[in-house]
Amino acid sequence: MPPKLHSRQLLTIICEADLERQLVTELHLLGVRGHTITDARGQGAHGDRDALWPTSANIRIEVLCETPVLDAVLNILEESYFKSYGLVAFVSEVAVLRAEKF
Amino acid sequence: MPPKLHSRQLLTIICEADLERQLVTELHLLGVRGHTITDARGQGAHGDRDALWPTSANIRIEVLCETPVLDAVLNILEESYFKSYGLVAFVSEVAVLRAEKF
Amino acid sequence: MPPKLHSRQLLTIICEADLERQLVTELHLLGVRGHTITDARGQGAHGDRDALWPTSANIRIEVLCETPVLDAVLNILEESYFKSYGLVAFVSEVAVLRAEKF
Amino acid sequence: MPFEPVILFFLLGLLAGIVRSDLKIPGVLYESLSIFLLLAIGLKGGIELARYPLGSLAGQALVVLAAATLIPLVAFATLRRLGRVPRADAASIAAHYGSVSVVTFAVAASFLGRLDVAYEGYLVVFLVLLEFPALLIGVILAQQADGQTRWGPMLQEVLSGKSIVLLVGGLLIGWLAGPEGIKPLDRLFIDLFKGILAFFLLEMGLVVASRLGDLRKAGAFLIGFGIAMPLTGAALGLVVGNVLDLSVGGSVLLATLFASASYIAAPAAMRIAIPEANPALSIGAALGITFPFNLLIGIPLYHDLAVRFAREI
Amino acid sequence: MPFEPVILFFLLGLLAGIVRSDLKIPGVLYESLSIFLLLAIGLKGGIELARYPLGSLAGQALVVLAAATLIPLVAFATLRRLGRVPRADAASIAAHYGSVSVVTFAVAASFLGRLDVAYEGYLVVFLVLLEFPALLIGVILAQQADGQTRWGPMLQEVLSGKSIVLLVGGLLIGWLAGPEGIKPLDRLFIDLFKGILAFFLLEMGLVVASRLGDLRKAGAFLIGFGIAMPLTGAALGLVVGNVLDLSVGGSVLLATLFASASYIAAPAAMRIAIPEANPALSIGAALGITFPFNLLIGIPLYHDLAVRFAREI
Amino acid sequence: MPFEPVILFFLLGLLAGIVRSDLKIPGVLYESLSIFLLLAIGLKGGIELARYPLGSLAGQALVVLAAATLIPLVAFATLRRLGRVPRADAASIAAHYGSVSVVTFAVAASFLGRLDVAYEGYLVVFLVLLEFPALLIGVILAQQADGQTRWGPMLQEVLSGKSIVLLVGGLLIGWLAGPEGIKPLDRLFIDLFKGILAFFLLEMGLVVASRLGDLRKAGAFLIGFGIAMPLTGAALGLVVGNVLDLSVGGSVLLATLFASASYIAAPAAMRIAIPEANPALSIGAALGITFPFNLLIGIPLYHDLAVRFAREI
Ligand SMILES: Nc1ncnc2c1ncn2[C@@H]1O[C@H](COP(=O)(O)O)[C@@H](O)[C@H]1O
Ligand SMILES: Nc1ncnc2c1ncn2[C@@H]1O[C@H](COP(=O)(O)O)[C@@H](O)[C@H]1O
Ligand SMILES: Nc1ncnc2c1ncn2[C@@H]1O[C@H](COP(=O)(O)O)[C@@H](O)[C@H]1O
Ligand code: NA
Ligand code: NA
Ligand code: NA
Repeated sequence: MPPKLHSRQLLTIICEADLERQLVTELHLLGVRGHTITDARGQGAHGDRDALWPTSANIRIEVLCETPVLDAVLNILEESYFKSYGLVAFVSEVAVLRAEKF
Repeated sequence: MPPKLHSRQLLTIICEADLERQLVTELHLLGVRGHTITDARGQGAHGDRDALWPTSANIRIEVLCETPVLDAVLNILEESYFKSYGLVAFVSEVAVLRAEKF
Repeated sequence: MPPKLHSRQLLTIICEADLERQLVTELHLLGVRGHTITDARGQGAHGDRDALWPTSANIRIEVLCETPVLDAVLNILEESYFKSYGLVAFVSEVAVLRAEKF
Repeated sequence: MPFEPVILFFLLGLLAGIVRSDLKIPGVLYESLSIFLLLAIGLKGGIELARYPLGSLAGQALVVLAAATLIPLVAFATLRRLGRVPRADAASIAAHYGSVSVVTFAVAASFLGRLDVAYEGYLVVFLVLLEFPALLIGVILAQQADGQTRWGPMLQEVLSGKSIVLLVGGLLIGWLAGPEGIKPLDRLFIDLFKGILAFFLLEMGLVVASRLGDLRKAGAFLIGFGIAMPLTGAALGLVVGNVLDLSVGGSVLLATLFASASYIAAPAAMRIAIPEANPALSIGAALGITFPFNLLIGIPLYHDLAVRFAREI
Repeated sequence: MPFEPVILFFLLGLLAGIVRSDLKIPGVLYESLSIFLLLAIGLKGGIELARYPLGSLAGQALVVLAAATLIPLVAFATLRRLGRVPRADAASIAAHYGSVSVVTFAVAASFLGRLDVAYEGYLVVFLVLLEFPALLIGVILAQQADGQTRWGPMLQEVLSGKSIVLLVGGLLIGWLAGPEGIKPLDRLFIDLFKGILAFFLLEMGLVVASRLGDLRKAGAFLIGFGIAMPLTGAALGLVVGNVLDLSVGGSVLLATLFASASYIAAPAAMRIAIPEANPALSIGAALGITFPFNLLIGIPLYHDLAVRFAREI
Repeated sequence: MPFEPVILFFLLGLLAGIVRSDLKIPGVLYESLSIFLLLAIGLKGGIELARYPLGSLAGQALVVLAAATLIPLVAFATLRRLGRVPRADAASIAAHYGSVSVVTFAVAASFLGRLDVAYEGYLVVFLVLLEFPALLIGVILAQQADGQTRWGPMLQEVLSGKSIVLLVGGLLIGWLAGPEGIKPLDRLFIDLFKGILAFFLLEMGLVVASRLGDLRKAGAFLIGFGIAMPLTGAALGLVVGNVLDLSVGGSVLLATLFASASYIAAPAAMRIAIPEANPALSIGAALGITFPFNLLIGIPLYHDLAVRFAREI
């Protein structure tokens, strides 16, 4: 029998690499208990982010959390980040093991 | 109250790194308005892609879009890429903020 | 008309980079037919994994598979990895093209 | 006009970018080489510093700092009055131009080396000192703008920023260890400096090519600004160099510092401190116009002017 | 037989890969070192070029180019007739063997340097010229195949490809700046060349080890082809070297160029231009067989033959 | 006390990390530089090795190996008895201290070079030999613990581990090619060694700063252990050096080897072989305490002791 799975929210944020330190600090202040980052490049409304140099690099942040924390994070993103920064955020429903971790 | 979420499709393509330029051009011709790329390695039917050198590296492309654009992209992938290239594509339903961006 | 999509499971594992070789071997022994890896960093119950040096780096492994293989993998993760390693695993439902590959 | 070969690497990168070559220098190599250059420049300065009495330097440093304060103020006023640029953008651009470009400085030093023109080795200290005050001025100038200023993270970002840490760290190590102590490291930090600068300029060419699109967003006014501002800065630098009785070489370096615009420390700091400012404008001007202008035209010109200036006196 | 130490680094990498060591050279380091090698080879060639009249070179270049055209044609015919290899695969493999391997060339030059055998410095120009015509020939040969050829992106890929840009760019910079202008860069681009070549060969060993699996897919015919083809190319190179009155060293280098198969420019270009071709076959043969063959056996052999050839005349 | 400038780079990195600078050395650069250092140390050792009769070395090696076996055993007993550390953790920590730190060795060699103290070049061979036996001892010590030991992957991990492959490979290449054959590579592997060591120590400073948090988890006992253990190891090394009639320099290097704790080979191997062991403890002690202790205090102290020791006899 496979281990029991629990439903959680997976928030993915794609944004400018220069935001990493500030955004991560903010996430953890809001109650997030873990995150994962990969380096990324891309294109969007803010033009070509080719990662040729640090200023044009993106990062991709993943956060597994429960709905209340998610809502708090989405609120902050909307209030303080969407207007000024190249940033995309999306949420998907996933099933996790060891639900108590998130 | 959290900001409003809208349903969109997230297409993930994993393919040979040598395809990057051509595939990205093609995606944007089909109406995609943004994409995100991370460097990857892996294994599949085309053997070991260990990223030891550029020729054996993979990339992982993510595209958020609506169904009509998604269908156009899937069609192109099936027609021009599946036969000749090491390429995996999968779609998931996600919830985005600022739906007008995608 | 877009190509036909089939439902599959996408398992994502985030863990210490030092586990790569052993975990990948184990996955393929369990019947997984492909995987994709990206380099990552992050934070969690095991502290800050800042990827400043190999010992503190994470990887992010993705595996597309069917439910029986998924269950076998989840069992192994629970039995041999959860207790001793920094490791997070989550599953999402995705739609794939060319279902026979996974 | 004398001609410095490392420039050719910049032009090669620029051309490769413009013809959309698949030559991509990995971002990690960019970071590694910039760490090397900052550290090596600091070390060289530190070794030189040991030769001068620190007291007399302090006086000169005050004059240079005071004069340098003018640059972001003039830039801000020009952008607001003449260019009608929004406050946040004007403040951010002013900060970029008030701060300095380490690579432009290195090319100027290499240009002087090639012509066998001597210069005061302690000028690296000014490079360090000039790097961050303009960033603070930029934030103050932006303050009446809508967004709230994030002083805390901003100061943290600037003072513990990688360029300050490496330049100051290099200075201290060079000063503490002295020429003898550093000698076994010369093979890396001195002998390879110019080759690695050439390599880095190749990358800068690629980066500049990728930013040319930003120029369209910047518009004609900002393009003109990107040429007028370094000329203004250089003129101020030559005057200050003269007041401080610097050698011709020293004046050229000071002029280059004043003429250059930052693209390492400033962009990251401004992104956090003045989020409303559009980085395409500041980076388009600093990197798309002023950086190549200084490399290709500015430095030889400032040298020319410094020579004439010295003769007239 | 004389013996070149950088080869030992290749063997070390190969062995490490075969015993499945966890020694992994980061992909970014591979790219960085290959950029260095291409640029350095170009620079050296450019400096040498300044010593020769360009007119006389043009004549030689035409002869070399014409002769080199034979290689992909012979390769294609052999693969189709003898090996019954599908058209697309035969065309792609022919393109790999018609083009050249920069690292094999560098090892041959280093081998000659060790024996104090002089050679014409302008041979780097032929290296550049031989790199891409074979790629176009490969595409033409493939054309009657099923897939449509993507000429546009393919030409873009080849002509603005990183190896062409760096080799030609290096050539031009070396030629414009001359030996004096380049001198401050010698510490990096000349003095470190051989050490970095050794490092790169360590990586190539790891890469080759990881491609050995492809050889099983390639099959016995292709393995034989991977040895016969460089011998054929080398023979042609020695004859052409003789016709052009090249020195012994020059003939060895030309033979090596003709004997070598591309694994930098060709794989990327062929992947786009002839998608139906299976890259395991072309890379398995070029990298798994021909590259080590040339390094370990070919180069000393071609030198031996060139010496005998010269004596007989 | 004599003072080695490369240490300053370590302190700079440490400071940058502590003030939370945004100076981040890319992980890929860390890996590239460590590959360079391992290979270069191996090469130098191999060149030296050619000068000594292998037979006499074998005898010395046996003595050194036998003595070195004591270190993990003493460490394990201390941790279990005095520290009441769980078996798995004690075994893993013992393995770290039984194995050696290549960078600590390089700093000691550079320290001796600066003082013009000669040493037996073949000591690199002991560096290689000492690297892995302690890892096996650690696994055996852990075996009565709950978890099953994964001998297979563990042996694979250790014997084909990157540090063994590069050190042994470098040794063999240096030995086969000899000083003459390696000469063209000297520009990279010898001349740049110290500069790259300095650069690497900058990174190590950053890494150590990021591990300081682990010290809280380690607790007071382990912090004391991190200082007492290298002193014990060094004492043993000095005695063995004396028994083997090594020069003062050779004794210092042997003492440093015995005093140092591994943080390249051991962490990866122990993670696979003893999963239950908490890596924060072993890495906190080895990297957070013992590495800086050896660099800043240990090496000069061992030298001092070796000099006195030699005089008394
Ligand atoms: N439709 C999209 N699909 C995937 N990624 C996107 C999309 N749009 C934007 N991005 C990513 O988000 C970053 C910032 O987006 P933007 O603010 O639109 O420039 C881009 O650089 C991309 O990496
Ligand atoms: N089942 C799978 N799960 C995750 N990634 C896969 C899977 N199969 C293939 N891939 C990725 O897709 C790439 C191309 O796949 P393939 O065409 O099967 O060789 C591989 O190199 C992997 O990175
Ligand atoms: N809530 C989370 N969201 C996203 N990633 C996480 C989360 N928790 C842990 N991780 C990732 O999983 C790794 C191991 O987790 P842990 O075992 O909690 O230390 C961390 O280093 C993170 O990269
Ligand atoms: Na300035
Ligand atoms: Na060829
Ligand atoms: Na030890």
